[in-house]
Amino acid sequence: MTDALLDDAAQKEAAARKASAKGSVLYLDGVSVSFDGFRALNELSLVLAPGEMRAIIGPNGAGKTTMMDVITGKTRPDEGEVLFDGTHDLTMLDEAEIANLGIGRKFQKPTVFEFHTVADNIRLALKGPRTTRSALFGARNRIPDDAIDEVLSRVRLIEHRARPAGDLSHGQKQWLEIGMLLAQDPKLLLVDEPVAGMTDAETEDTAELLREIATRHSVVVVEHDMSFVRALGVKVTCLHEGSVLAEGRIDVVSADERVIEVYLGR
Amino acid sequence: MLSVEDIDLHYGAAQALRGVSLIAEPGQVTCVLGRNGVGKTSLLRAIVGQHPISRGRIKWNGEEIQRLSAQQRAKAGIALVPQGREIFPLLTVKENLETGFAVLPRREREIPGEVFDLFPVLDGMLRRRGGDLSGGQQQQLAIARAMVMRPKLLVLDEPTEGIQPSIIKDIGRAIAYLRSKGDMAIVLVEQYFEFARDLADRFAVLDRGQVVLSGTRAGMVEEDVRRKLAI
Amino acid sequence: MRVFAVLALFAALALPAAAASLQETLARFAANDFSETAKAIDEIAESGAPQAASLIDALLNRRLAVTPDGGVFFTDAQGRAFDALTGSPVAAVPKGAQLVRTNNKLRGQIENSLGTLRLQAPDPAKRREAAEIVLRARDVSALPAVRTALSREQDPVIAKVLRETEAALVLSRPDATTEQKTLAISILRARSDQDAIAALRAATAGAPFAIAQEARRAIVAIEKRLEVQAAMQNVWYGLSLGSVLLLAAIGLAITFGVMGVINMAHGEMVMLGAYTTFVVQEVFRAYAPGAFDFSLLVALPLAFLVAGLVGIAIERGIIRFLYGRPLETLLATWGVSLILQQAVRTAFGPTNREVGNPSFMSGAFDLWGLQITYGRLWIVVFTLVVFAGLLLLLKATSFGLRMRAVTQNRRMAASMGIPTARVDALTFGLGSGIAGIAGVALSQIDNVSPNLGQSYIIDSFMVVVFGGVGSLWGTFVSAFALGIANKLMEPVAGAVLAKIVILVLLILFIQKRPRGLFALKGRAVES
Amino acid sequence: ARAEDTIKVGILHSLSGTMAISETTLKDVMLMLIEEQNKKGGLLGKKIEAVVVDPASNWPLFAEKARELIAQNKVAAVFGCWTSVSRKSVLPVFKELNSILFYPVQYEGEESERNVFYTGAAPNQQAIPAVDYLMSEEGGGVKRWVLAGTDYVYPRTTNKILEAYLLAKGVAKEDIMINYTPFGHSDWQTIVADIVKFGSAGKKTAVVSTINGDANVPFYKELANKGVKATDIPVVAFSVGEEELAGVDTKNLLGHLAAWNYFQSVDTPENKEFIAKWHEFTKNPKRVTNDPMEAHVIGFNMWVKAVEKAGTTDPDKVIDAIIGVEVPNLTGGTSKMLPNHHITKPVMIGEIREDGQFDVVWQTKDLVPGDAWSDFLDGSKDLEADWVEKKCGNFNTKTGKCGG
Amino acid sequence: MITRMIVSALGDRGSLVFLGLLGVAALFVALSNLLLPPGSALHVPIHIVALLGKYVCYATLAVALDLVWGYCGILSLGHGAFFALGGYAMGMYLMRQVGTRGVYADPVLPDFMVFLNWKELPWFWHGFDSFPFSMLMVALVPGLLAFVFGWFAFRSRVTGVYLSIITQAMTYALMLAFFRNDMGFGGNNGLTDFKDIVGFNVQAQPTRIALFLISVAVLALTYAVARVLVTSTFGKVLVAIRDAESRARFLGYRVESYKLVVFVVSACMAGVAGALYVPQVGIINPGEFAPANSIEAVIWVAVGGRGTLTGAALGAVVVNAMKTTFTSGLLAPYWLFMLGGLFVLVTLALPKGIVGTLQGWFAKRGEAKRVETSEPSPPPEAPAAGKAESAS
Ligand SMILES: Nc1ncnc2c1ncn2[C@@H]1O[C@H](COP(=O)(O)OP(=O)(O)OP(=O)(O)O)[C@@H](O)[C@H]1O
Ligand SMILES: Nc1ncnc2c1ncn2[C@@H]1O[C@H](COP(=O)(O)OP(=O)(O)OP(=O)(O)O)[C@@H](O)[C@H]1O
Ligand SMILES: NC(N)=O
Ligand SMILES: [Mg+2]
Ligand SMILES: [Mg+2]
Repeated sequence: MTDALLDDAAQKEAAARKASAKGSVLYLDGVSVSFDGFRALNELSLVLAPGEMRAIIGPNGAGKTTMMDVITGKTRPDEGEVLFDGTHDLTMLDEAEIANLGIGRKFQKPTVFEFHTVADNIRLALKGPRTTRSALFGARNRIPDDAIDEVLSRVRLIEHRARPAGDLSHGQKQWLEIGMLLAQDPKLLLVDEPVAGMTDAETEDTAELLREIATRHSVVVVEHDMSFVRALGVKVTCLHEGSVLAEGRIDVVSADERVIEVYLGR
Repeated sequence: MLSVEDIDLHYGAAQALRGVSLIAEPGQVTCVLGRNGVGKTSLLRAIVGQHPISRGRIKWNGEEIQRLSAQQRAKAGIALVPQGREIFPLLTVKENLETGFAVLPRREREIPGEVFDLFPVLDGMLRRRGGDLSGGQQQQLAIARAMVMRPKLLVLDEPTEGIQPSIIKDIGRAIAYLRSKGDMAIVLVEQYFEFARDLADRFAVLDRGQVVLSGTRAGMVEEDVRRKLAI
Repeated sequence: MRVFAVLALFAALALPAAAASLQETLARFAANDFSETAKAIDEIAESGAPQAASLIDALLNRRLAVTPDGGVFFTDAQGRAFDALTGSPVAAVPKGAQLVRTNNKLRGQIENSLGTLRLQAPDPAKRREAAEIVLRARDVSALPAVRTALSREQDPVIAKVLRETEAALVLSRPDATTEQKTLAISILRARSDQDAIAALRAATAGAPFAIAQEARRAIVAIEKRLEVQAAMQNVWYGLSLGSVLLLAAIGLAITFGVMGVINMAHGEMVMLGAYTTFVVQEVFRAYAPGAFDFSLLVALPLAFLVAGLVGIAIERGIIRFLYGRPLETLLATWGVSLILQQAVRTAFGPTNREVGNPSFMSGAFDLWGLQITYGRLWIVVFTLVVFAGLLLLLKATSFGLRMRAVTQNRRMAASMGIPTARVDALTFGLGSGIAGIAGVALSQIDNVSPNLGQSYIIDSFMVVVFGGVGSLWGTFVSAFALGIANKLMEPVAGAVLAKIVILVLLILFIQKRPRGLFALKGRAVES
Repeated sequence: ARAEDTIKVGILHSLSGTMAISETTLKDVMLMLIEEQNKKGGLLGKKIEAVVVDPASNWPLFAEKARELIAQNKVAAVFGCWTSVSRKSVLPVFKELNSILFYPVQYEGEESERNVFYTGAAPNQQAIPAVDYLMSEEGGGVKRWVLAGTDYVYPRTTNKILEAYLLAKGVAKEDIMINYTPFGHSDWQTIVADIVKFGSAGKKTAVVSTINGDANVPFYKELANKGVKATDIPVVAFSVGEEELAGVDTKNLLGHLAAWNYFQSVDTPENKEFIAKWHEFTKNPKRVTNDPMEAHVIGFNMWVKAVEKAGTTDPDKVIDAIIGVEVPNLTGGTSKMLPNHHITKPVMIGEIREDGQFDVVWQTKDLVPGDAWSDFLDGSKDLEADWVEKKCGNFNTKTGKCGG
Repeated sequence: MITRMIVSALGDRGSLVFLGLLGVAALFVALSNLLLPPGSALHVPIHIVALLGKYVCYATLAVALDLVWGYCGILSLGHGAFFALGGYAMGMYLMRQVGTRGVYADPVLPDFMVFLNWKELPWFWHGFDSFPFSMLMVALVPGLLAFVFGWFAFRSRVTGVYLSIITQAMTYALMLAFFRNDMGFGGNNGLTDFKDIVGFNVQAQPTRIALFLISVAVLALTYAVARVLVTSTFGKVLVAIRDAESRARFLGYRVESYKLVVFVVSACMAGVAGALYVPQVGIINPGEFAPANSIEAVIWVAVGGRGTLTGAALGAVVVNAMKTTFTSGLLAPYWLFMLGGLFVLVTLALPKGIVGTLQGWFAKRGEAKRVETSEPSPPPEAPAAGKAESAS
């Protein structure tokens, strides 16, 4: 009797979860990751609706980057479910497959192809087939310069287009990475600390850019710059010790005592 | 005190600094501001000796140091918190901190307690490898590592990058505290304007490798500075 | 001393003088014919002449000479000359005298007869060796001598060997009783080694059925035990091969594993160490032959210094311009390796040079039936000591910390006030120096030739990489794993196939663990 | 015009790489022989000029260098090669350009080429007599055999021949153990233990070693350490001479054997003189001599005689003229060039002495003619080489035809 | 489309110069040997033609290696194996052509099999009497090995030194295996004493010239294919993989496919080079599998300039020409000093190899001109090395 009830409840819960998974673009449930016994993610659950932009905040070491690693296939979770578009189980796919599903990422530490020119970095990132065949004889060889320049102007690197990316300054590399993400034009963008090392003006510009992107894409953005997060004006999730501490509108979250305690400080 | 006098710096044929001058005095914070790619990091590299300058002089406590190696400058009391953290990835947190002992006489080789007061997370992670830390944790470690050297000139390149707000405040307090001890000169590169404004005794704004605005705290007009930082 | 003892024994045991006169006997030596010499030996043994033992001893050790006019002379171990006929000292062996030659057969004959005689030698080691020789020779006529010796033997260990010897001889006697033989079989079964099997096998031939059956059963039992022993023996061989691999690789674990220099000249550093040993030994041979056993102790620090200094020179002259460009180090160090090889070839000649084993590294001993050679044992011990020392240096000293810091981020290390140039030079010197002392050890078991280094370089890289670059413990485990796997495979597959199989396994294993056995994991590695 | 003032002789021995260890000496001895000949007034009134190249232990390079010597330097003859593969590599070149090679090393046989003269031992001049000796009463009456070799053609073929020979002599199959190791094998623990085990079966056992090159030193070191005495299990080697022993401490190896056609210790006036000249030439009174060196001495002297006889260095004429040429060898006999391009040689067994030299303990009464094709192998029983009558290196006596 | 790609790939000045010089040199060598009298100063003797043919084969191997190493960062220390396998395939064909002309006159079995008592031809020798089949095997066998090896290794993400070492283990294992007489490839003696190739005597002058010209053509073709690969976006992806493999994955590139394609193509090229090498040097033996040979090939590429293709070819020729020259004459005992010294010198003085340094030098001059005319956009310094290379 009770068993049946419990079963029933469990089934319902599962069904409800399924339902929420179905409609979501990104769905994390009970995801845990540990490194040598240290739990970086602890039963983390998070759902992102299509077209939604979500800001993630949280103390250093809360697991924000680790979460992105899990989504992009860099780190395999010990347990938990990670679904994309409600159907694709990301834990079964490798990085390239995930990227080809339409998940793009900007890394916390800017990573670009240092030996390639700025323009070629964008060229390689541009949307389109990525098979060896297309790269050899196919579409990849017919990318017009305009497409590249368009992106480069947007990230204000047009005058650097012919320079090796390795020569850029730290912040310029940040911009280049954002440019690559734009070029990739993925369904879901994961943006790890995009405005670190930017001036306030650039920060505003980036917020603008992200808002514009969010009209057509789903975005997860991690940042510590609260004025930037505020400028985004989206739902905020605060992680702490690998799980969600608070979630909601920015003014609600930033007024949360626990968030102030572990994150914002007094 | 540190005085940078009219220096040029090149990467190959490309010039990154043009006639830059700067002063940093003990008990004061000198802030360097500027957009991406204007030469802030290059200026700091010139000061700590990681890149040679092609013209001008750098004086530290009256002596010209532009010909000294980075290691000699470290011995002379100059410590760097680099952009991008540059943690020794395979050394543990404790070992990373202990690399700062190289400039200290044997009996002073210990990690000052104030490091852990300031960055309590590090205390719990002493045995973890530096490269495994989160970005913000690494940034904290980089600052702590420089403090272990007990420098006379502390050079910080965007130390708040990637750090959670509460700790940014702590770092601000720490810098203020170090300043207040009065024997340390601090050069701080910062994008985060408010943070810089609150700390700066002097400032210089760079644009395209040149100082376009500089002065003391008194002469620091927010409007002017912001305009120079605009895109 | 020994000569006297043998002499006394001879006098006591020899039969009274009989047939030929000593002069006639000695004349046989002049014939320069092995069968004549054999006759002469027998006659001398029978002659009972007081100098007989010294004579035979001299013959065995190539100290007996005949002059063209038929005079026979010999020298003793101290180099004093005697006239063979009279046994009295002479000033010197005359010029033009020819040494009397022996061959294996004669020496075997002499050894066997001396073996019986030495059963009562004062030196226990000699007595034991003599008993073993008699056991192996199974010359039935020695039985009385063995029994006499057994009755006088005080040392329980030697007494046991003598009893086993007696048993082996009894088995070979057709006239022994069944009880005697059964007892003998049980004694040999307890001895349980190849010699016992040989003796038992001899017993099966033409023996009564019951005895033969018993002997066969004993053989089967012994063989079973030997199989287990053989497995253990193979593990030991593996450990010993592993230690050689480790020793060869450990320096590379620093220059390549820690510093990231693809050091193709590593083998040549090993070679320099080996040649240093050679030079040191030459000096000892020339000036202090008596202290030869200490030559390795002198060679060790010198080899470290020589290879270390060459290493420092290479680092200062070449490598330091190449940090951050590890692939160029491959090209440059390959060049250095060619130059060093040819330099040594020019200086020392292309052929092998002789490096001797000091006495503490010669020979072997038994441990629970395992035969362990001293040379290999010392190498294992030495390797472990070197490894432990290095581990300590790297993990527990400030030099180790600086060394790791510099190799991980040279520019930042400089800004921390670490003297990077000095640390680099010393680190490379350390790796090279350790390769040098590896050369001292390897000179004990391998060629000392200009090609020495080449034969170790590939294995060394494999060990370091298989273990996981940058992990000292990885190198340690990898060396022993490869050594033992190789040695377990060898009896089954043969030396050539075993090596191929190991290589293939290594390739497959890397698929499972793409960063070696002790792979460093996590973010730290990627950054 | 200059080319006609001198007669050039090519020296094709590795001076670097793995084979330098053995071959460098042969280059030196050739230089000495040429210098000496020039002191005697040269050849056909001209000076002989040595052309030295270094094929660097690299087999294709041997072919390339051979070609260079013949085509570019126009040498009259080449003295060179050590390993069989190097000889195989240069063969086509000598055939194509019709020149002459003197090959000084003991080898597996199964070859007779018009352009090559084999001055080292064929298997019947080394392996078979050595086994005969060990089987004899004097040699210890060996009943059980370990054939240990490096895994390549020379040991493989030699062991094949020996195995067939032993079986024919009534040795049981289980009394023969065959073992191969890679080049440069350095860990002999297992194999030496196996040998000891094989040898403790109660029958007199011997090891026939065709182990080559670098592997020997660690092999003997292991033997010494394991205390394998020659009186228990003698090892007879075919590739270990005075030069190889110079690298090992022989005090624990006394009595182990080698079979060669020459030993430095052989006491003849010719040899004494040769050794003295060698020491003088190398300015090193400790330099040893060995069998392949003697082979070059014989080969060179034969060539000189043949050239004098033919009155020209023209290869065709010399190849014809050299058959039947006799020159004294260094051990008191006279070696003769046979129609199969092999020579007659004495066979000697030496035991290792403390000073690294060998004591000759046995020797054939007469010189043994080298046999190109083994009588103990199926494929070659019927083959015969005769460059005089049949003008053929592989004449099949059954079919009466000459092979390709 | 494809023609356009080829034009754009080979239309640059370096390629034109390279192919042009190659063609002119080949024609000169062939014609001078055929037409000029032997005494003439410009006459190239036939043995030099064979020698040049060998260099050209090495150059082809070097280009193949540069393709994987220079552009994709795969430091193969086992490329000699592919070269040798191609060589063995050709050697087997040549052996079968000997027919009854072997010393034992066996119509089927090669000599070494007869005298080791083989009774019949092992299965893997069948088909090698056919030229087309053999030529197929020349590329197929190395290609297949590379495919199997690469398929496992790249999927397992074996990279850097780990990959280098297992390629070395591969060639080392093959060497030991081929050394074994039981393998049926002639053991240490290998395959030698060839008679004809497609009916022509291998040693005849016209055959040699033809082989030389074919080798040159193959080098040109290899170069052209490699150029097309590296100038297409495919090449850019390779470089991206070389510099930041995981970043390329996050952009959606299947790194293992790219690596596999280039590795297999390169192995086939090496195999063809080996096949042309064998008839010209007259022997193939397990020594060709020796790890040192593969390392040497890497050295040629480094000397000429990694990632330049033309440099690889040049490096192979320069190093081998020096080897040829230094190993003869008075300097023979000291040639290792000179070669070793050369390697050290090149690394120190020409850090990017001969061609790489020249290219950098031209580029700098070009830049300098541009800077004079238009001030902005500071010219890049050579990209900081370190990063990309720590991958290997
Ligand atoms: N390989 C690893 N081994 C051990 N600990 C690890 C490893 N990788 C990550 N961690 C730990 O996991 C935790 C989560 O790290 P993560 O990078 O996800 O934090 P974050 O939220 O992105 O922080 P930040 O804001 O500083 O970037 C940190 O405490 C970090 O030290
Ligand atoms: N190693 C290098 N090689 C060549 N050019 C470089 C190098 N490092 C920096 N530059 C160039 O020099 C200029 C100044 O760079 P610098 O790093 O000093 O900028 P920055 O002010 O610190 O910028 P950011 O705020 O992005 O860190 C930039 O144009 C940059 O592209
Ligand atoms: N011919 C030999 N010894 O290879
Ligand atoms: Mg993070
Ligand atoms: Mg900066």
